[in-house]
Amino acid sequence: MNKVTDISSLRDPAFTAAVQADSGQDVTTCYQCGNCTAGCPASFAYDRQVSQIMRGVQLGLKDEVLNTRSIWMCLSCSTCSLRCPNNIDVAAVMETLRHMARKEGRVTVPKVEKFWFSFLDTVRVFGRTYEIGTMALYMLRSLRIFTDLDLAPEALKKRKLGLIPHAIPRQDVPDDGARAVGRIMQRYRQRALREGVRP
Amino acid sequence: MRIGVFICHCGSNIGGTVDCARVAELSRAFPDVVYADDPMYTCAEPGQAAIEAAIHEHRLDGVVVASCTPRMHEPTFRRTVERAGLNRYMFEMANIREHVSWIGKDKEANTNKAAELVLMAVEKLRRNTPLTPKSFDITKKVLIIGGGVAGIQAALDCADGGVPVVLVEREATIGGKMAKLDKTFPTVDCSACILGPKMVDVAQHPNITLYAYAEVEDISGYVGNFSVKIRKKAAYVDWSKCTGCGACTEKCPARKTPDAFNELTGPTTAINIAFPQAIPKKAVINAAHCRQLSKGKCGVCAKVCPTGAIRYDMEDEIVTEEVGSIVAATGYDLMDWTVYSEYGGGKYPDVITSLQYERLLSASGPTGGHILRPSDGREPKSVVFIQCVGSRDKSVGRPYCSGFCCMYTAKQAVLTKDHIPDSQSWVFYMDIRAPGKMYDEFTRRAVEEYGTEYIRGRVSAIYPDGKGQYVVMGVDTLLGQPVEIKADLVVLAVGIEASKGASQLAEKLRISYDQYGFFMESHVKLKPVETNTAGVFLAGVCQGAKDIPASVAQGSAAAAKVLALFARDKLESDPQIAQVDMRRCVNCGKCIRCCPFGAIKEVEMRGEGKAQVIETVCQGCGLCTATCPQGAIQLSHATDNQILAEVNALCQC
Amino acid sequence: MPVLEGKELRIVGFLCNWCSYGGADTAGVARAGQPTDLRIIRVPCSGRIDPLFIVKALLGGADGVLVSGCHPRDCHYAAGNFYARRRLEVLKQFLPVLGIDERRFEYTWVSASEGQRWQQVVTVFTERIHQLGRAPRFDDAEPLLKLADMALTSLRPLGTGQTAALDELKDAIRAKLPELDCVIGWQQGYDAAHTVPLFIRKPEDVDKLVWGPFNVNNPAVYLPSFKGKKVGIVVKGCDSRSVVELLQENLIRREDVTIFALPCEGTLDMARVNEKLGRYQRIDSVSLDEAGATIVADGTEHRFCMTEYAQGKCYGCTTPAAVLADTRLGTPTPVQPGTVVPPELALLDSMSLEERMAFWRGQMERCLRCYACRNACPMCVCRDFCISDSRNPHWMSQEDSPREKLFFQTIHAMHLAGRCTGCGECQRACPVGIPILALRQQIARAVAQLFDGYRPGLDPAAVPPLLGYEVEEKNIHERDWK
Amino acid sequence: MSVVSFAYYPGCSAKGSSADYERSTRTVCGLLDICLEELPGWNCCGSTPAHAVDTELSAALCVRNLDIAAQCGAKTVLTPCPSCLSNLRHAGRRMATPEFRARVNELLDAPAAETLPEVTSVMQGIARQYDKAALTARVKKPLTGLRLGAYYGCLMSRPADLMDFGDPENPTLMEEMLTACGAEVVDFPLKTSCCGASFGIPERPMTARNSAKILDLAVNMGLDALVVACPLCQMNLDLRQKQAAKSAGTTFDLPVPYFTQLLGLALGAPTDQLGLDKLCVSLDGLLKKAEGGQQCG
Repeated sequence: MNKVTDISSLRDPAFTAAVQADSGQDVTTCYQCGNCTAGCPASFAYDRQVSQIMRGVQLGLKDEVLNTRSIWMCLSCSTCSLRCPNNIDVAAVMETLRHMARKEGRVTVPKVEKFWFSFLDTVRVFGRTYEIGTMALYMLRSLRIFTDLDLAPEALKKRKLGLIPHAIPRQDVPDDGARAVGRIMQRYRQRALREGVRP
Repeated sequence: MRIGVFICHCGSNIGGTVDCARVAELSRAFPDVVYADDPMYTCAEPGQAAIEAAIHEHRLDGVVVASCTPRMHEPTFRRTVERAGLNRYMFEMANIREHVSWIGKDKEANTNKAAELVLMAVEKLRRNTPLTPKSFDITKKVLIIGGGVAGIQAALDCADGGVPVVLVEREATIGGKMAKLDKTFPTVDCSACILGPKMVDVAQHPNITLYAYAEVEDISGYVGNFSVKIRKKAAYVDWSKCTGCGACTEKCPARKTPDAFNELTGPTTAINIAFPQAIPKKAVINAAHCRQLSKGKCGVCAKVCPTGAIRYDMEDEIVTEEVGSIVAATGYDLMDWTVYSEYGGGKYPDVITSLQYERLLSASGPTGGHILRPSDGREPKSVVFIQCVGSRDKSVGRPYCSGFCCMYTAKQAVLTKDHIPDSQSWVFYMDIRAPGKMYDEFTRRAVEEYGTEYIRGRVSAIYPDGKGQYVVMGVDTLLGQPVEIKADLVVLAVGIEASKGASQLAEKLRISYDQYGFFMESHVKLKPVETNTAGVFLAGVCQGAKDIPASVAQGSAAAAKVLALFARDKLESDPQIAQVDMRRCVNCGKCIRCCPFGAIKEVEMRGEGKAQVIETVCQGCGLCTATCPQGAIQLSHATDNQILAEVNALCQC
Repeated sequence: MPVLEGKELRIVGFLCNWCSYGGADTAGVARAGQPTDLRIIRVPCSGRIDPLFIVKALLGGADGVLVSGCHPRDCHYAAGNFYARRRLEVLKQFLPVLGIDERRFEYTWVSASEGQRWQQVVTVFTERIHQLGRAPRFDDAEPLLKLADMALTSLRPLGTGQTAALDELKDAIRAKLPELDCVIGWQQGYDAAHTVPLFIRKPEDVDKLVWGPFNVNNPAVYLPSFKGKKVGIVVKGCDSRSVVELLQENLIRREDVTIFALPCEGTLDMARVNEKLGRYQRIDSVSLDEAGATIVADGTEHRFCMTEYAQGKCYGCTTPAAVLADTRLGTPTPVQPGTVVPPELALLDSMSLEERMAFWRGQMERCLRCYACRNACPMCVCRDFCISDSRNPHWMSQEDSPREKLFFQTIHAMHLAGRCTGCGECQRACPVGIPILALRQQIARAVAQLFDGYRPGLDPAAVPPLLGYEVEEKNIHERDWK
Repeated sequence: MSVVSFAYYPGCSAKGSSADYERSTRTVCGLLDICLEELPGWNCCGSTPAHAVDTELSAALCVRNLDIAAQCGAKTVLTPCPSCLSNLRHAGRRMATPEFRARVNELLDAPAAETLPEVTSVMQGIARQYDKAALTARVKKPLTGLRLGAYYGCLMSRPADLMDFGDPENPTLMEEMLTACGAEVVDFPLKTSCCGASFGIPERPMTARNSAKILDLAVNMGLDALVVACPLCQMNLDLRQKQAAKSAGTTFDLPVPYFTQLLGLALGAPTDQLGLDKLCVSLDGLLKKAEGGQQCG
């Protein structure tokens, strides 16, 4: 934060153009009223506020923007998009930035990505999510003790968390449904690697 | 013919993307062109002198200037050729700036296009004939539509200039929005005190006829001779008898009638006089809430009226006025801010508009000048002002700046502190726009002397906290953080829009309006008071956002335009009108049927019926020319042959 | 001047001075970049734009024409754009019959404040024209000759009018004749298989009046020349529509005209009859029966069934009885509801745009410029001032080219828009048999579709659609410029 | 009213954390003659993780379900979960773009059907069959005396043009339904605020703070319960209520039932068919209050 940014040399117009193209949003219309920040439910977890990220995109400060924690902490609730006076889908810009960062291997908040992978792993195996599985995998990945341990007794008592994975029943579809989902994930992964981006 | 062509460089405006010398060179090969040049600034004094010199030297009998839009300088150059002895209609323009140099960067294409436009102008000019205007009498009386401060100023200036004025006001009293204000910026002087005397002057001026509670129904005619139908709405009170004593309003039992003058901040009675200084000070019955008129039971006001002025059977009345000029001064309305659901959309009683706040501040308002919360009548200690609610906001279709909100918000913050010394005002703003005389200093005073906290950022949402206050979720972009403020009262600086019915009035006036309903001036810089319809002028916010001094100035400017118009005894009619070739006319009457102005009549000629154009009525639209299969009626200066010549210049396979 | 080859196409714009020209200025002031193809012609009002300017441009090599006026309700002249909207919409529907892609012509509304909209309109329209490419030139078209299929089903039984009350009609005419200067009808022509117009001035002339399938002429064409005189006229149903239209247009006066009507059972297409008869020395006999005519020429018998040899217009005729008459005798045969696409129009409908242009190219090469079509038209009233002769206004040049000939037909058709009753006299009079009626029929079809089935010549008091407007047009809709 | 059928996509949480939502949805629909036909072999929509990682992957997971529905001949698919709804709708709309469709089809076993069915929420599905009056007519045990707030969360009404749920800042459908059931429904200002549930596991402080704000307002407004329509919101506001209270340094005891559970009560369903036992903050007090109201009324 406490540094002078040499805008003239850091400026990357191609980055701005790429964000505009991928998100379909015209960021030049942003006049920095800050309404997105004012309504953001994740703002206090951000290192840069969403309006500041929009400013960074306008200026083409690629590293400043893609290395923020904020793009990982966005809840995708699209309150910002709804209230933007310039009709910018700010949430779409945030999602675009997250995709760009991921594809370049910039993961400033690994635990969030680890959670997503844990989630997607259970989907890949069972075709559906399975909370205990997701949590177990997440704990393994993040090397954290289950953060919601205090909830476990209550949750288990109320049978909120299934102990048995609820995979897609085999009799439901001729071809094993879980495997079909697995194939989707597999093809996605192969294609991403083929195209040289991080899956 | 001997035609001279002048290709203007307009500095680099045209010369930058059009090879003007090349266009001049190409022009020399066009039919009848004997002279072509490419001056730097054709409209400047040396440029005009060069045209005059060329006319004499080369014995020109027609001139083409290729430069900016004819809507700008056609009259200028017509005068130029006239000074050199040509008929002013032996002149044509090619628009190579707005339609060529400013919209394309390809110099080759632009140069070619410019040359073609010149060729079209030459071909048209070759078929021009000298035209002479006719003169006609004018009615030296002006109609002013709207009795806000701009209309009042225009009316008083015209009337002082000796011109009879017809002032039409939609509401029951003149005064407009300014009459609702408590104080005005940057002097914080009393609005009613400075406007009141002017309103009285209107009432007393012998040259002013005031139609309050009336609307313009229809307008026909043209500059110098308009005929205006005015609908006097039924007030259910005979104003010739009403003395404004107020006995009726004291006794009226319908005490929950919405009070439009007070911006619905409090109730009033069904029979009502808007405010103590109303002009005219006459009572009007709100028919929807009057028990007699809606249910047929009551009649109290008729019983108590000492002069017997109540007329329950009154109907709207149409009066006709003949005038020579019209000033539109219809002002503005606040946009419907309830589209902002995130601010409660009108659900929260203590989230109000700035105009409602004015009424709370005003001594003649519903709280007698005490700032009290509409919900519980408590005095607010924390007041949040939000700027740009419905201004500079594309998402609600209002991308423009409403101009004066920054200033009145500063004023209201100052007044809040005056009224409630232990209060704190907060202003959420995006930019402070204070370019007027003493304006910026005033906003600084609000901060420095009155402790108003300005927070740069918009407000995302307002919600009640369940404990009697409101949570204002905003941002301080300078701090780079979202902020929350607990407020007792929230005042929204609601953006303005053209007043209701402005576009319909524009259609009656045949003037243009922009997509938001504001009337279009003739030229944004050089003709800010004129419209494209001769004799119709603009004053005040109907033309675009402006504050009181600017509205007053434009009111006076419009009056000056009217007085200048009426300084002549006769007007010249545009000679570019339709003419009938009697030999061709078969009297089928198609032109008579179509003409929007009733400018064609049937006359008897050697025992046969023929169409004839009434020269001073014809406006030159040419609809008749396009209608007549016989080609018997031709619009001078836009004849079939002239347009065909332009088409042929472009399209010869 | 030639277009910039490979860079631009020829696009002509007609803009009203008050709104759209101002809008284009506003775009310029805002430096709103636009393609350079468009050349703007400034007119006072979109109502000033004669649709023929547009046809002139398109036949003359324009690749696109754009018209723009004030938005509806915002016309500087109150209503000019309302009229323009109707006329331009009719034009848009007419262009394809000439083989011109209607997408090459567009009209829209842009106000003086709408610089951005103007930029968008120009950009979108120019892109569209570039997508369509250079317009096919009429002069380059390869002539194509095709004949209409005349095998049609009629909406009513066709006959020869054998039971018509001709004698009673003659009595009625005799009774009325003293009050009239003349009564127009038909008489036998140079042989029994042909008729010519009859002008009855004396009682003995009445006996010459004939009735039957050979009465092809439309006697209404003579009415305007009798203006101011008392005149009687014997009409078929179709002829009566011309009379009504003349009345509506104030070209004749009702009190001057006495209309005698018999129900018509159809008339013969004399072009095809003559073709079948071929060259002959003399007509031996003509006998009529309910189904048709039998003509013996030079000893050879020819049979002409009405169902096969009627004029194209008779199959779809819905007015066998006069629309308006003072003396009406006999009852007409009933008409089945339905519509018959006229054969000439059906032929054009079946063609592609290229084929249509080639078709007209071929047909117009055959045109002799005799103007029999014009002379036969009851609604043609310019007479000596016809632009084909006077060249003023200079719609047409002296050049004897198929393009100029087609343009003349277009002028005639457009001048008849909303007025042509479809009597078909233009086409019948054509000595070389060019199916020019199709142009008028296409306009009539467009007018009927756009304006609640309006058909000219049915009501003398009706406001013709192109001389009126609705503020909100039911069947004309704004186009999208996205 | 005759029985109508919809294809039904329960969503993963229906089989785990929101089994009570599932149970009550089926009960209510049964009572309202709405037949729910569960899609055979449906799979997870991918939820937030999939679209956070890649839009095409997310769409492929969703489209597989829509394709199954299309094969079954379904025109409309109902789902109780707003998150699933949002994902399925986004995917359906994006498939209109040919390039996107081609990219997604590459990931699938076979190209998806040209026309995919529309997806709508169970709430709107019910509203389509029953307007307020029709619903009132079915009520057997009105919820008289209950003071309720409706909480939609952030996904149900946003983005406005995609979700088609009325004013995205101020939806009112749930209020109408609960009013039809006889309850007093007060306007809950934070009804579309995000509770932060999707980060419940990796970023607990954020979730707790947002939830606390919502719960705090509900308590201040004196609500008997905050009624929800989203499994994530429910888990967050109910199961994690203590976490939220702790972060705000206070305590809450606010029932957070699904709207289907209250609808079921009003329609007279036995409580054991509504999964009430799964609520962490019990509805017992509320039920007593409602009965009291009924007796008084």
